Amino acid sequence: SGGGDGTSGEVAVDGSSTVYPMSNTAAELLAEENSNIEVSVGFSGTGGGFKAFCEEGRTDISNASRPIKDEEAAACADTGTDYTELLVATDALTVVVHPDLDVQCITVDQLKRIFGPDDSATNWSDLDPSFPDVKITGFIPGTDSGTYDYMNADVVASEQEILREDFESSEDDNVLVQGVAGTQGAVGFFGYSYYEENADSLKALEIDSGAGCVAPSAETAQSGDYTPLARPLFIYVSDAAYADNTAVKEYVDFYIENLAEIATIAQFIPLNDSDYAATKSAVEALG
Amino acid sequence: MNITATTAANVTASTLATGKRKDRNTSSLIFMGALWFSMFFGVAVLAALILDTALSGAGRFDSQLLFDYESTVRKEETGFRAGILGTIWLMLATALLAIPVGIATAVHLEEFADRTAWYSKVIEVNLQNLAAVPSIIYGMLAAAIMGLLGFTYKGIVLGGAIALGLLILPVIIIATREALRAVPQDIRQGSLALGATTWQTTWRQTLPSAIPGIATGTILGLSRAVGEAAPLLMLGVATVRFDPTSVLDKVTALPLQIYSLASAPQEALQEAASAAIILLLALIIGMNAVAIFIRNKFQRSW
Amino acid sequence: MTNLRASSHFPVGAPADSAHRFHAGNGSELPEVPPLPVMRVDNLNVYYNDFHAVYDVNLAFGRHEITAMIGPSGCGKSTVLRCLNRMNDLVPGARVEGEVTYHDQDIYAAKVDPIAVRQHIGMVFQKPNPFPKSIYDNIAYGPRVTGMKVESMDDLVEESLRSAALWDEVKDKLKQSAFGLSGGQQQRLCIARTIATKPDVILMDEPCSSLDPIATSKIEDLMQQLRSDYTIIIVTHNMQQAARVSDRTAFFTARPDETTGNRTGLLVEFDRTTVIFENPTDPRTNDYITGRFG
Amino acid sequence: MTNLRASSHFPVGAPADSAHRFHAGNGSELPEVPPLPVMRVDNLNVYYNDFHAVYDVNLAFGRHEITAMIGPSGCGKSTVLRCLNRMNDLVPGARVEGEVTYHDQDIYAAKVDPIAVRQHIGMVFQKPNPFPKSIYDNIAYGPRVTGMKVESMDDLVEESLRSAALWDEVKDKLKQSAFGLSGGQQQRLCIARTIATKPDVILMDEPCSSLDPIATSKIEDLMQQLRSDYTIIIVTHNMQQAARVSDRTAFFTARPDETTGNRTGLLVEFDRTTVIFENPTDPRTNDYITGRFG
Amino acid sequence: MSTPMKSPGPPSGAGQVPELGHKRRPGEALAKALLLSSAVASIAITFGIIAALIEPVTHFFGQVEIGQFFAWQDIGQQNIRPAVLPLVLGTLMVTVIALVIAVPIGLGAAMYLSEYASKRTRKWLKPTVELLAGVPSVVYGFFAVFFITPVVLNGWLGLNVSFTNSLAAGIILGVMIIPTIASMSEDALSAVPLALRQGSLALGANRMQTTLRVVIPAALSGIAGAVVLGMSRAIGETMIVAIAGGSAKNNSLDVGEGHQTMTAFIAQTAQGENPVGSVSYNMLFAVALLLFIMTLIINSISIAIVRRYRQAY
Ligand SMILES: Nc1ncnc2c1ncn2[C@@H]1O[C@H](COP(=O)(O)OP(=O)(O)OP(=O)(O)O)[C@@H](O)[C@H]1O
Ligand SMILES: Nc1ncnc2c1ncn2[C@@H]1O[C@H](COP(=O)(O)OP(=O)(O)OP(=O)(O)O)[C@@H](O)[C@H]1O
Ligand SMILES: [Mg+2]
Ligand SMILES: [Mg+2]
Ligand SMILES: O=P([O-])([O-])[O-]
Repeated sequence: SGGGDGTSGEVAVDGSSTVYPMSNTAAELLAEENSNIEVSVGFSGTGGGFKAFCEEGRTDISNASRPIKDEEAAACADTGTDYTELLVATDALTVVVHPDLDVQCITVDQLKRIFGPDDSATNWSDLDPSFPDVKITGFIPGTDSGTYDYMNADVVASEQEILREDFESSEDDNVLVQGVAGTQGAVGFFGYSYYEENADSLKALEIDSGAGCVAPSAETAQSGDYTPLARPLFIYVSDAAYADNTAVKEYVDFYIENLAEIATIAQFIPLNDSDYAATKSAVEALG
Repeated sequence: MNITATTAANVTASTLATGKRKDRNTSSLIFMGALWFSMFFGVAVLAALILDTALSGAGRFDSQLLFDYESTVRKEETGFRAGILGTIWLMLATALLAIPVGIATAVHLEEFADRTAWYSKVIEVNLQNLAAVPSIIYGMLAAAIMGLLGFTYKGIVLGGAIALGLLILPVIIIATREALRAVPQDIRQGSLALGATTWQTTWRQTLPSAIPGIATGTILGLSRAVGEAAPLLMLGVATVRFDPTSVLDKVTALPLQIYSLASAPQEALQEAASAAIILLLALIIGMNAVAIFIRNKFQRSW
Repeated sequence: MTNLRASSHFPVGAPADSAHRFHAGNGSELPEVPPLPVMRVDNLNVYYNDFHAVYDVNLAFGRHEITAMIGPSGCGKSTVLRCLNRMNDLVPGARVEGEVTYHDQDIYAAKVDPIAVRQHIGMVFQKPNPFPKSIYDNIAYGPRVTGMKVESMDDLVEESLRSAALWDEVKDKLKQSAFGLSGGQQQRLCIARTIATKPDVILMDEPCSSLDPIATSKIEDLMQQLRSDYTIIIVTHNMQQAARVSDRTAFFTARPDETTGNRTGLLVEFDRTTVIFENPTDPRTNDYITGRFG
Repeated sequence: MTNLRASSHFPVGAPADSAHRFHAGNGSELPEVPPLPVMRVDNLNVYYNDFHAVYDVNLAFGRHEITAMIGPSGCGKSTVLRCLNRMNDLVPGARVEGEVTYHDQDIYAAKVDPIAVRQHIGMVFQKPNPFPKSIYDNIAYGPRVTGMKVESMDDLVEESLRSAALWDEVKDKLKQSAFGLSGGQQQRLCIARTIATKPDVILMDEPCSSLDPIATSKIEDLMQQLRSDYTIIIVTHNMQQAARVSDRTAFFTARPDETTGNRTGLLVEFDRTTVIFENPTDPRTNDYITGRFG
Repeated sequence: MSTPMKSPGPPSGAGQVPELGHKRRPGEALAKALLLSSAVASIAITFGIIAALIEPVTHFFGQVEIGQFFAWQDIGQQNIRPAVLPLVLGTLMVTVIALVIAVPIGLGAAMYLSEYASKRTRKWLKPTVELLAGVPSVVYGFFAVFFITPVVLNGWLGLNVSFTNSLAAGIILGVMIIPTIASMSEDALSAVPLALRQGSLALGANRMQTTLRVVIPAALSGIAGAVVLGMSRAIGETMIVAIAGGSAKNNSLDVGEGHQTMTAFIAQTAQGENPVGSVSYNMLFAVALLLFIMTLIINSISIAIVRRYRQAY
């Protein structure tokens, strides 16, 4: 539908700080067409976002870097908040190492031994004798981030439900970038955009999940080859807000209409065609 | 010449004019050096910080930094308009909330309450304690208060002002009390002896005389609030792309915008954040300068 | 201990035969006791918390007379003075026992408003304490806050400044800050400020102790002029000053408590100034006057 | 203006015929000028920034004599006293002109260490200022910081306290805080503290003004005892005290500048105490002594 | 004892009885009521804080046992991390480092300002130092990560510390509290009466001796108050440690490693991923309450010390 028809109103978005750049870019682009729609985009985190969305009912849209959890869905049911989940982009979690490290590709099992709490590798050569004899130091996101959670729950999935604890961690991904770039033998992981921006000082590892080594890129993520590190990013839209508040409808329609462009600007990986079609039809089903 | 006198004179001749100074001996000099170092250590760190930040933000001291909204589309032109306006709104609302209550509290405690009563001591201790409470806890308290007031969305000017107002309230109270205490008892007695009431004395003599001290303390309190991000974070303050027009409007603040942009992956955004840091520092230095000016200009020696 | 008291009874309401005296002079025509006391102090005891600061003082202050209170430091002169217009209410821990009457009304009675008391009984302090305002506003302050009905404030200011012998010196700079005046001028300003509220009694606590001799003599002259309209009670540590200006003198001293060592002030002798200085009854008065101690 | 000076020259090193006197007394056996002045002040002018506080003072302080400086407030007594051990160095803006000699050495000479000067010329202040330490440490402080060679600190402390007539009162509580002492005891402690560093001259600036009469008389007795070993210079605003304790008295006054109104202190008369009090030359001295002003 | 005689008939002295009765002053009463209510409101803040924290905390202790909260190790299952002691350790470590930096330097600066600097110099130097307290902590945080750690610690000093580490966070925290300590200590030193300094100098002591042996002991209670206030500032500071101090619990005592502090935990958890009502989310309030109680205790102790040892001159 697009903007420009003079609709006015407010839209409140909060939630994942990972998805924040996307929703924020959508708001910026929309504002260029219709400055009467006032969109606010928070970055309280996925959990905080769902609290605002379900419990407090103060947001129209909740950004999430993981699917909604059962207890959160229950909270939404309690308050009668019906919602629609929209897949908006993919983030290729990128495992990076110091550029001098002579390792190109690792298997998923090796990945688990690098980041998991069980049988953790302390030297690259522990993983594979062909790897250099260099100590492993690691830089990982903080335990409270969705990125940590994805690596923990969906990739490593150890019984202890934690990642190894002797790695350095920071909530600020730029700190991780600096850490890996500045430390021999260092390894880390974070969102694709942080790698893309610092590709000259980092090296991204290829991941072998059984079908050969795959490097992170838009194509491999879209095609589904980059597993298991391609993680989906969502927005959750309140059905009632979409129906009753034309500003919300306008914003969501504009967002989904321009999804590929927005994802590219925000340095995420746009959906492949079938995923995009599914998202579009979900929006159409909203009304 | 008298024997004793001569002896005494001899003693002094050898010890008075040695040409050595006990204020200039080695340990004294080392001590003075250490004091100098201490004095200028902080200043040096401040200078290094400003220099380091100014260099990283050097490319972005342009008008867009001031007048444009945040932009991920044109990262080189991203601006802090929302944060600057938000900070101005927040500061005004904070001042309106905290200054009257703070001054009134201080006046009550200093001029009306029985200072020897046990509860006065409890209050005194309580205030000193509040001044040391972590700012993040004030954010949580403000969130709770906003909930009680029935606001679902807390990241508005009012919410931020409550958080920051609570944060600086003890500072204002303590500064005001000190300023009131510095007004000599003479002035109060002079007024009371003429048949003025306590309130008249306070309103017409004590408070006007204390204004420079109160102003200084208040500005310093506000300049602390300007840089606070943690309590606002607790309120779920969001990025906005419009100017607030009332205290019920959503708002962001300069330090929060800096925090969010400095963590962005793109170098252009980080550079803008550095430039905005210099902006924020300039604002704080400006506020401090005003406070110092007031302090120096109106400082009265009674 | 009763012998410590100077004189136990002052008749009140004795016939006003001697009428008003308008001139200074410690002349012998002064009746032995104040014939028409404006204020009286009976069995006054003052405590600061547990500390017994003043013990059982009896005094009577004659109308249009100048009464001086002298004695060594810490003997309670200022304390007694502050009782006379309830300024001690403001001192935390101060407690007053006994009776202080003003025109036969107990000023410590429950019904009495201390603020009203202070409107009738003004006070001038040791250190000049002008307000940080203009000279004009310093004078106008009292009438304004007490809600005095004033026809022309300008006239009242002029009149008060004239009475305080300050008008000529300041008439061209009424709008300037009072802080620009010299110490002696400031003190006269404070007196003018007190006069402006038209009090009946003026209390002065060592009003000249921070002034130089010339300023002091100006204030002393002023007191002589004011006595025709006001009753003046002055505390001074300067015996010569008491001798020069006052009609009656009360001599206080302090006696240490044997166990605690706290020094309680008491009235030794109260009489006409000429008697105190020339023919005191109590040997302690004599010692003090002759400089043998203090 | 030269006539303002009391006497322009004091002979130094005149024959020590009268030897030491060990007793108080303003007796007429005192030579007219100090025969063996320990310190001299010649043409002393002191400024506080632009303000000329003291004008052209000449004095000589006799060995083992007590010299009193009296005069109305603000006439520069304290200022002159502080010049005698370079305490004025610590006052921002203070500037000293003229000569102050101690045993014929100019204590303002470039090579002279003011700290060494103060070791020889001790000072006792108006308000007792004990350190927030134990009584013992108060006494031991001076010897420690000056690096005095002390055989037994305990003995020195005892000796100093005995000299200050304080030993019996405090010998059982040497380790207790000096703040627990009474005002008079604190002042004697400060004197003991000064004595402990074995000075030659002791300066005292109104040492009794914050004390009661009993404490005052103890300090005065003490001064009489100390004069056998020390040269004492005392500032006092109490003429009786000067008359009681001193051998010689210097009377200062202050003269206002016609244009600025600033009051500059000057020496009016310096003579034997008996002469100053009984037969002063200058009418201003007479006025002051007889209480006609001040 | 004498019974004062009342005069019969008309009063003595003046012709009319002066009116001394109480006047009604409604404006005055209103003003007083307003002042009182402000004071009460300000005092109510403390109770407000406790009230705001207490409900989620009771939930939290319904979810985990108190022994799991006051523990060094997390229970290591179901992603629950209730152990608070590592956070307390992290807080204490950065605070100690901050004090090691700030106490000597702050005190040195205070001594310089009060005992050596001229009045004019002090007039400008003191506010300049106070500026350090005004620098936003976000700024300090990034300065620690991108300057102190790589340039100073790993570069100039050749240490080999982690990217986020307690040392850099503590140092910067120390810099932040220097003005608190310097300014308050300077007030305490300036409040020492000149008479004490003069007393010392008159005995032949030099300036250093006077400062160290007389002035500092005399001002000790004020200095103690300054140090404790600085300490509670350091304990309560959030953004510096959240950015520069690491975001993982760490029980090691190595200051070169990162340690999550209590405040960093609160900020990071509040912004995070955890579903509301979960253990981790409720723990945020438990940590906040603990932090509040800690600052309360530390401050109360300091106030007691200052009161007890305050010298009245
Ligand atoms: N506010 C107070 N609290 C406690 N004690 C006090 C207070 N004011 C005065 N005192 C004590 O009461 C006694 C009498 O004091 P007061 O000031 O009346 O003496 P004074 O005769 O005026 O002395 P001075 O000549 O020094 O002014 C003194 O021992 C003094 O220490
Ligand atoms: N530190 C200072 N700065 C400026 N002026 C000063 C200073 N100290 C004293 N004065 C001025 O110098 C003059 C002499 O002061 P000084 O203290 O020597 O007088 P004094 O005779 O000791 O008086 P008092 O009896 O009041 O102690 C006074 O006018 C005083 O105001
Ligand atoms: Mg008094
Ligand atoms: Mg003096
Ligand atoms: O903010 P996140 O929940 O995406 O980490």
